[in-house]
Amino acid sequence: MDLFEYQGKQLFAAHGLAVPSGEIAETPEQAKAAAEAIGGTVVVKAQVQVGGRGKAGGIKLAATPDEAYAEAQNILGMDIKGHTVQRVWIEAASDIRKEYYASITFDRSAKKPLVMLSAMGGMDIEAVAEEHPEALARLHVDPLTGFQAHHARWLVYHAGIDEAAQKGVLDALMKAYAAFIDLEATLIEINPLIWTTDGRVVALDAKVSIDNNALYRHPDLAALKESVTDDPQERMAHERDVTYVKLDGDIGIMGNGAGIVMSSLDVVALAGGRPANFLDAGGGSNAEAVATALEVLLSDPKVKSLMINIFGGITRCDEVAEGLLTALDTLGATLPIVVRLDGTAAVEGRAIIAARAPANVVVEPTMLSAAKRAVELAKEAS
Amino acid sequence: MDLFEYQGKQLFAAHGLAVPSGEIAETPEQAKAAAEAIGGTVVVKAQVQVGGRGKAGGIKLAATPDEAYAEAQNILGMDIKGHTVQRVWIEAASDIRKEYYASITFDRSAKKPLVMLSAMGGMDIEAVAEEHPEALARLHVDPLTGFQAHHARWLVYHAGIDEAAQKGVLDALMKAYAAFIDLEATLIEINPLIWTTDGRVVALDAKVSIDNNALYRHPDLAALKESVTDDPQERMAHERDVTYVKLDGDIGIMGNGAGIVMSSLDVVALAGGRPANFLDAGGGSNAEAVATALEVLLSDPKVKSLMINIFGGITRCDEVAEGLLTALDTLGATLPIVVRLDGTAAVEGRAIIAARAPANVVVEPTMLSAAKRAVELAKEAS
Amino acid sequence: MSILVDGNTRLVVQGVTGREGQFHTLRNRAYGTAVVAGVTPGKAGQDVDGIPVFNTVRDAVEATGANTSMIFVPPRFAPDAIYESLDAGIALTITITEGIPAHDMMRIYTHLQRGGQQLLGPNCPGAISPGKATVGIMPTDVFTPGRVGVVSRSGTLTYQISKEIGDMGIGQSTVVGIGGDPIVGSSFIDILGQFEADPDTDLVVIVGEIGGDEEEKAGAFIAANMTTPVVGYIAGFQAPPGKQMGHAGAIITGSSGTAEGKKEALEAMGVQVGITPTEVAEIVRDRLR
Amino acid sequence: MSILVDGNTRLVVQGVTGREGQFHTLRNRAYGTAVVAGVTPGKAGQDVDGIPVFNTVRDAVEATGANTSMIFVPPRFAPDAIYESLDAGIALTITITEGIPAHDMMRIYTHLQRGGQQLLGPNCPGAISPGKATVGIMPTDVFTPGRVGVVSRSGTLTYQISKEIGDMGIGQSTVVGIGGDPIVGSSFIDILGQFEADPDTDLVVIVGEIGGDEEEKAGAFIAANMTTPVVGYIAGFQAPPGKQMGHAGAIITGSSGTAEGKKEALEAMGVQVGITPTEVAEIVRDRLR
Repeated sequence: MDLFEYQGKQLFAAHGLAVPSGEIAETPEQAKAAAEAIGGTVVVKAQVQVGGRGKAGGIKLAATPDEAYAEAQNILGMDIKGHTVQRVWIEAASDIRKEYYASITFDRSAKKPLVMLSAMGGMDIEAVAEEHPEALARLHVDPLTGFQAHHARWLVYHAGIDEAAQKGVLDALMKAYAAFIDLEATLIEINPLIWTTDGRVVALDAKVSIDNNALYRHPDLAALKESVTDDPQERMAHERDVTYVKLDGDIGIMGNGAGIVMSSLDVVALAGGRPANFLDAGGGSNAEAVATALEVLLSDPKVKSLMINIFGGITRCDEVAEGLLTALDTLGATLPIVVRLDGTAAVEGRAIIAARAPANVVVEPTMLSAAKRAVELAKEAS
Repeated sequence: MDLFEYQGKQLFAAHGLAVPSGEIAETPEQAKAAAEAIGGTVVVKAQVQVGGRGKAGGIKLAATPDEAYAEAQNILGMDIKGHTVQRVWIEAASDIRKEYYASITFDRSAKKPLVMLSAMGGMDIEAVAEEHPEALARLHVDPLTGFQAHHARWLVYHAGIDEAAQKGVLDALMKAYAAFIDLEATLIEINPLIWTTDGRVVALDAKVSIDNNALYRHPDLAALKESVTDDPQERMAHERDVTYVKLDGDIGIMGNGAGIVMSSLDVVALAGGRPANFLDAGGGSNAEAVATALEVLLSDPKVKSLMINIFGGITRCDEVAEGLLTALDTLGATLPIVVRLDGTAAVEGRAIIAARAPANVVVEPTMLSAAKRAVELAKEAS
Repeated sequence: MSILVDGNTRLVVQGVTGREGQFHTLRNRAYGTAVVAGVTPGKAGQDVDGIPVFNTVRDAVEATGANTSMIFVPPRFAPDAIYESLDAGIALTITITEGIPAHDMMRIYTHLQRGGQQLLGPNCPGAISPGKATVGIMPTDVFTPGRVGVVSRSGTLTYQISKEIGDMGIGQSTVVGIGGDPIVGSSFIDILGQFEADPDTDLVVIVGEIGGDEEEKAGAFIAANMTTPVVGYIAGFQAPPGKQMGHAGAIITGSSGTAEGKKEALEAMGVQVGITPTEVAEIVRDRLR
Repeated sequence: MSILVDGNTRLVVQGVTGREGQFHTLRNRAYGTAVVAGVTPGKAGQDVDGIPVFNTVRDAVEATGANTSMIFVPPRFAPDAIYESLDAGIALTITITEGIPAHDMMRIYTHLQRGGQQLLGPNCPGAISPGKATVGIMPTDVFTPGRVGVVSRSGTLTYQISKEIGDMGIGQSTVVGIGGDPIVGSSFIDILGQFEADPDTDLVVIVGEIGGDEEEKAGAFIAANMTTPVVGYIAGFQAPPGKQMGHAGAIITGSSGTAEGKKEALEAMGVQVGITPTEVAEIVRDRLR
């Protein structure tokens, strides 16, 4: 789960990491009131979970509350790379002497946390890593013995942090790591981590991701969960806990396992078709799961044909077939549906469809033939 | 550092471990007021850091505040195995259904925490371990991965805890271990851990020791530190941070390192003498340390002769000699003092003593000869 | 021979009295696996269709000599169950449970590096040595005894590919699902090394997918350490960057972890990669000729 | 030969710019030890009488090839310093610092069981191979080159016993103080094993004291694994139970850890135990005849 900047900053503050004082606003009026309460020049920042806000005009300085009102009015509702701005964060402007970069990620290759620090902050860190690899200090942490002062020191010395700022950065790293552990984060990125003209080290941005699997231990964080997509199918899938990803084709795809669904997308593409989505109905797909999945697929007006690819393991193909028939009864879809059933109770499943399915449902014996058929049918329907 | 029962219970409560409600009292009046505040029957418990309080009459039930007054009056000032009772803990009496035993110790042999649990509580656990070893479940914990639910379960099942009490005991173990880690304790012993008639699991006693070396991280615990000995030399040594242990002989002993002092005691005993103490003036013994140590030794009226055994490493023997002369000047001692100087600057040290020491100071060339001489001189002085 | 599970497997099931646990336990036993014990705290003395239930894994090991554990407990209790299995000295712990937090797995993985014990999963379908034993949730009908090893990050693709090669009359020595999570106890490399040492495995199929760099590491390992031929498959060519494709681990981050990149990495190390499960089966057939 | 420290030792000193650290660093160098680097955070680029100072141990290792570290930092920074040394790949870390909390040491000790690296101390005087190198705070004058190994929990007793055997004309291969804390990185057994493997050590003196059971474990190890003769000494026959005799580890708890018990345990395993340092030296002399 990705957090918004303002949520990350509030969590940083709770862990003793310095952040500029600020308030959240959903209307220009709230933005003005926040600017008044904070006093002085403020920054109005669009809250979207996507990079490049600044270039898109989503971050503006405001010298007075009235300016804050005006900027908030501009930014709220703005579309930034497909994300609609629903909130702005109003915070005190900072006197920046230097911009650094700090992050803690879960490095799945090393299976350990990776802490990175650079004196070249405020810019795209992937570019820094490529063009100035020596400017990015990187260090893995043993998850059992933890992040220790000597790790922080090594990073601070090797990232080229200015001497007078070293102590502050070291302290910020220790606190950020404590937050990483405490929140069970998979990412904490602070870009920039600034050194102010009055000598403080402050997190000017906050990118925080929390492990979804750990949310049960963090009810306060779980409460922050919200759907951030504007896509209707993704929203519907999110609400119904279906694993769904929208793609830009016209063949709806569903299967009983992430691997077989990914493979189905590939095989459809090889057959000359364009998949409309990824949808995994789950390893234990039963009648109800099939019905829910079908509902999501059919709600997408782009979809011209469906491919349902089931390899029964725990899943029983006869249950899938029954679920499919029931769902079609209710939903009354007429577009062509290609079904491939294999594995547990496949014979029974195929028999059920042959006997009772409407004419728009066809059975194919293999994944490959099913994909080809779905592509043909989609083309016919165009 | 050993804590008193009431201090341990307050720490338990802070860690979510159930304890009976109670108050501390230093006078019978306070005891009465506490009994009134608590209400109902209370227990008046002598606060001393020594076992066998109950048998010594240090634990009494009081049905009314007036009885609490009377019992406190009896117990306060009582001598229990050399410890004068200065405080009593007044707590609500508990309805005991069953008494268990739980402890977490730092096991230096395994270099890990050892958790022990038994359904045979309220009695001497060493006797249980000897007579009913199967009744004492023992489990070591990996300090890096910690104490986990499955450890607690194994202990609960194998200690023979009553089924209806298992959940409460499991929870108590988890909390006690969390306290062990959080407090950097070297011992947490709960004997008895009771199962009450209304089904709760409650720590009825608390024996807690904290690692002295870790106190800098626990200022609240460090503030609890107090000298609990009645012995004047041990008190004096404690205040001056000298490592001193009182023994029952008449030859005062001091050296510059724990090993050589222990060895000196043994050699004095082999020579037919009886050491009056252990005193380690420290590895970096300088003039001031020697003076402080001498002051402690000379304050003991039992002491008939002194043996000062220095093997200079970091310690310089000439500095020891100077410190000795200065201290004798100030303290004006006349009892015989045998000095053995070896190692760094021993020649210079011996020369200083030969040239300027009063007649009661004699130099011996070896540890063995110094011990023999000190024994002779003590006998002559008797 | 075969790897991981066989006639010497003595299985204890953690979470045996749960609905799922019981169902698969009995299926595993029906296939021929020696299921010697189950564990559910507080239910010692009961049995599941004749399989004795113990309070703790240690008790089960002491009473039955169990050497392999299958974990079916819910995710919030699963890290404790894994540690319990390791503490009890179980040689191979197979964790079916999905949804274990990443921080728990980082610690468990580091702890495992002490050596001497193996973890399969979490979020894996288990392992089967056709005709000998199965531990996990795989549909046993799909597999036939033979001399091809299969190792996969995906459950359903394991079945799909095994069936396709089976349809050509080619059986499997052992089929292993390592799990689709970002951290799993046994990597492709661990299993490939075990297949390499197995005299009864003539060829190995490695079934990868987008995300992470385990396929790339496997390629380097194969080139450096394996004489047994290896055939590859990668799923997820159509997956867009930044979107998690079902498995927690199946996500393209930045420019790394793409199917194209993995295919190229494997081919650069001499591993022939099929672009559909059917093509993989054809390559296997041709290589074994 | 010898053990732990010798002509191949390349020493880095953590806490080199402190008063004590500087003093002993220069003494060690004066004896002939190759002191190649010092570490004090924030003082990189400075030097201590020509010894270059680095910000981190890793920097020092990369620049100088240091393989041994001596730690002189205050107790509250010492666990971090030990981990830093281990992380930098130092083979032997000698910790002089006294007063490290027990919980820190439990974790460090467990972490060390990964293997491959050795810790001496904390709260130890170091090690000397007379005529070759010394690392620590021992008074070098006391020792002479020879073929007797000494291993001790006490600093001063190490000097006392080495001097007594030296006075008889018998020198030492290596003298090792393992430290007087309840948890130290290297036990008697570790050092005894290293002496056993050293062809230039003909006899070992083990100097124990009350508290713990390391002497008892050493006795069992000697009986099972050593051909090199071992002579013992135990201090603390006069120590009363329950009182800590200076060293954090020197305390008799209950009925265990007494000098009498340790002496009997060693003798039962064939180790002759002297009851004074002088007698130990006499036994050594007689055994070497």
